[in-house]
Amino acid sequence: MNVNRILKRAAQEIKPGQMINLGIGLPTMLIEHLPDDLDVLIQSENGILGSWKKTDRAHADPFLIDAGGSYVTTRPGSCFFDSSVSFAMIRRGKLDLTLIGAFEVDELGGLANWKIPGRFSPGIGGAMELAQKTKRVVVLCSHNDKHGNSKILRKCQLPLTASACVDRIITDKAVMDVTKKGLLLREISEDISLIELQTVTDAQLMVSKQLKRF
Amino acid sequence: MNVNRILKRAAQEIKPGQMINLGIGLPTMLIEHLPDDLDVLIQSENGILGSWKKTDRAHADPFLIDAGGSYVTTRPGSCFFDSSVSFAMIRRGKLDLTLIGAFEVDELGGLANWKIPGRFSPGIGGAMELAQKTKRVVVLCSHNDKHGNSKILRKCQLPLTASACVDRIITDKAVMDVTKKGLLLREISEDISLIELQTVTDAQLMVSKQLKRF
Amino acid sequence: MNKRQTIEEAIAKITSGSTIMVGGFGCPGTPFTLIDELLRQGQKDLTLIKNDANENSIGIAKLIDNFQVKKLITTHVGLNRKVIEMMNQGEIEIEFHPQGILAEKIRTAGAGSYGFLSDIGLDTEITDVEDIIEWQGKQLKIESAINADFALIHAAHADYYGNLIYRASAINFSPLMAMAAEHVIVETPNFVSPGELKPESVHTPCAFISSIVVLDKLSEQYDLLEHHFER
Amino acid sequence: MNKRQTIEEAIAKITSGSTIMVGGFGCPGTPFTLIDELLRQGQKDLTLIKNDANENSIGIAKLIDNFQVKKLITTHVGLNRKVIEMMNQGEIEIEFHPQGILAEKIRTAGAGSYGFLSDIGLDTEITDVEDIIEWQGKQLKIESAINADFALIHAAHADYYGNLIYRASAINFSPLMAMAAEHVIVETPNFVSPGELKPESVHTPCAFISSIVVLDKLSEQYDLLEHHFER
Repeated sequence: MNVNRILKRAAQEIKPGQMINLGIGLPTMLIEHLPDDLDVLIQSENGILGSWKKTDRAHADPFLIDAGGSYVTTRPGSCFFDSSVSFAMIRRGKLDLTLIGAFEVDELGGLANWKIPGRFSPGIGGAMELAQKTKRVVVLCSHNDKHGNSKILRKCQLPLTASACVDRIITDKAVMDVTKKGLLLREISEDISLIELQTVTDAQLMVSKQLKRF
Repeated sequence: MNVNRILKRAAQEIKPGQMINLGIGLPTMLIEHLPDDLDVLIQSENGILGSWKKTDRAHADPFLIDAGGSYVTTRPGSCFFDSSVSFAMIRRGKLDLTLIGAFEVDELGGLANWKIPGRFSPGIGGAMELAQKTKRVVVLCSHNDKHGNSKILRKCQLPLTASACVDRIITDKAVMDVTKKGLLLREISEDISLIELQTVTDAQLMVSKQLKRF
Repeated sequence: MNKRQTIEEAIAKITSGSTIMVGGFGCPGTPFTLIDELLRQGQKDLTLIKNDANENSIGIAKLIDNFQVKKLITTHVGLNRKVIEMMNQGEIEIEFHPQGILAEKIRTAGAGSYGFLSDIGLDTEITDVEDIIEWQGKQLKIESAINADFALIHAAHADYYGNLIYRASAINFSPLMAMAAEHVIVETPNFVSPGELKPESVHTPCAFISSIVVLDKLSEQYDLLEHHFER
Repeated sequence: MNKRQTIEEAIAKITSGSTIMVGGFGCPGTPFTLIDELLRQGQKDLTLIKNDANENSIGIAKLIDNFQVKKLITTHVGLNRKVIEMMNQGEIEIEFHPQGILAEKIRTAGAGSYGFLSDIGLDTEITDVEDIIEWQGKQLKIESAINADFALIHAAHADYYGNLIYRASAINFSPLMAMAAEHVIVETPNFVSPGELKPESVHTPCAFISSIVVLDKLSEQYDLLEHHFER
């Protein structure tokens, strides 16, 4: 999987003035790619607004991690609060954007990212509330799992995190928007043809008239 | 009404180590009679734990009043909090004692102190939660209204603040405990005979074997 | 992310018929300057939500006296005899709640929830039997969340982003209302740069704040009330 | 009003079979010293409530490894593969909630309420249809309050009365748990006199605190986790 292609493309989703939550995994990695003067506030659901990049041993504070467990810095104007206030913010829809990982995502905007029954069930964490309540939800994930199976499905098979919540999906192979009619392919990787993409994608793709390469 | 007799007697209700709420009116006046080194914490439901005596023009802070509207001082170790935390404390039963005023109180421990329909309905304020949830509720009021009617009733006629909530009633004429069998007269004012007291009291009084004067 | 506005701009967003939460318990926390601008602009048919009605001719009492308020959701108006009279005359509708229940109804809206289960006042006249349910073997009352279009808030300090710190007994309902209302307008005499507030000491995170109005100084309305010392 | 106790006294109040809330999100806020004493005293059949299971061999993972925990109510245990395996093997019962719902369930208990109405996860497998009611035209889920016998809390500062201040991301669930549990045991490395904490900056008012255990110093468990820098 071309992680850098996903991160580079995902960075374009972030607009100045936004409040943003970055899920564990790929989304959190994105923060290291943002310019230091970008006027955004990163919310970390463990109780930080204004969380910023990872820091090194010399500057880390043992009492300051982000929700992914990394020692982070904060930006001037940050604040700390308890978990009930953190999720009040989330459930009240105050966040502009959530970038979130997925086990599966479907053409109805359904997201599954918390449970693979009997095998790996790390728990729900903040995902259900973030997916259901953030103004804009963008999924970052590999297009296919390590066995080559499509993560972009007609309908999620795993237990749902939230239905009809995803606005956009960014993978190593494609950028797709969830529309009422299904998935609209907006951008396609330079490394793959349209036919090849549909072959490795379970969901049916509509192709934008302004299809771009990325 | 002999206000000082009520306040002097009420002061005996307060034990070191307690957290206490004092209602508007008579109860709040009590605080001025407490020794400065008494180890108690006064809760004021507008968001103070460690509220203390009234202060003068020279020392008052316009942003610091108690729930009765008086400019107060606070004691070292006080803290301020929002109204939801203030009543969390109250509803969780963390207060040891509430001293509270009454329009009417009855032999079942019922309290009415928020509404005289069509005439005077200042509102509920914190009374309902304090009366229902404080570990010990002591009513301070005049024994009779200005027309001579008993405030100590067999059954409250006014809309209830809370039923079966009062533990003790202290008036200018008597100290009465609410028991399962009814009101038990513990102490009687020096100025009145037992027969006179029952005459001006609507509720039926049982008399303690250890009846005292106060 | 600049939220600073003139007071005229900020209050002009409020339309007649709006529901407005107003911080403050008595004077502390009452946003007197924002209220005065609302008085000047004259929006009508307002529903106000505030712990109390302030005292005669102070704070929201001015809006009530000016007939801008059709309904007041509150806990206690004992310090304002005029409002009690207007209520008795049917000139204003007043809805009373126990103080902590009102606080919790507002916070519940602020938490993005819709109601909570309470055991307060079930056998009193404030409880409608239709609101009682049996849940896990207990009779409980469903208390609905209370939302609002706007909140008017006074903060001791606000930074560029809108992080707020309140002072002393001026905290009261303000952090709850800031969470609950759709648009939150803050007045502050101390507008500071990002980083000047201690991050652990912020009472209201900036995520909840829409507009910041900076007060050059506090008018005399924020001073001690002289009549509280007369007796 | 002296609440100071030795750690032995404070933890000895906990009996086997108790339900215990434990503050902390990852390491920050985890009361490592109180947990170690609970490990030493060996109370069994505990139900723990904590955001996560810490990491392998850290914090409450020690209690789980020592088979003192029969049930864990949590939101995410992704950083502890061993606990996931134990769950898969049926060696521990794990109850997952969405993180903010767990926070709110705890706070609801802390507010003396019994549940709240939520719209989170209604069409997911975490929702039992029996918990759904129609209220004011909306389908909503009743989320029950979660109470506990004890809470174990780490505070950056505590004063004589038990007023608490937390630091940075160590706030997380601690103020909520302190409100919700019947007995609240606090550890702190900074025990100060009344008046040393700024009254507006107190996160948890002392009314909720039962026992204060003063730590002479923070053990190395509170230091940076070296393996977080290895990559």
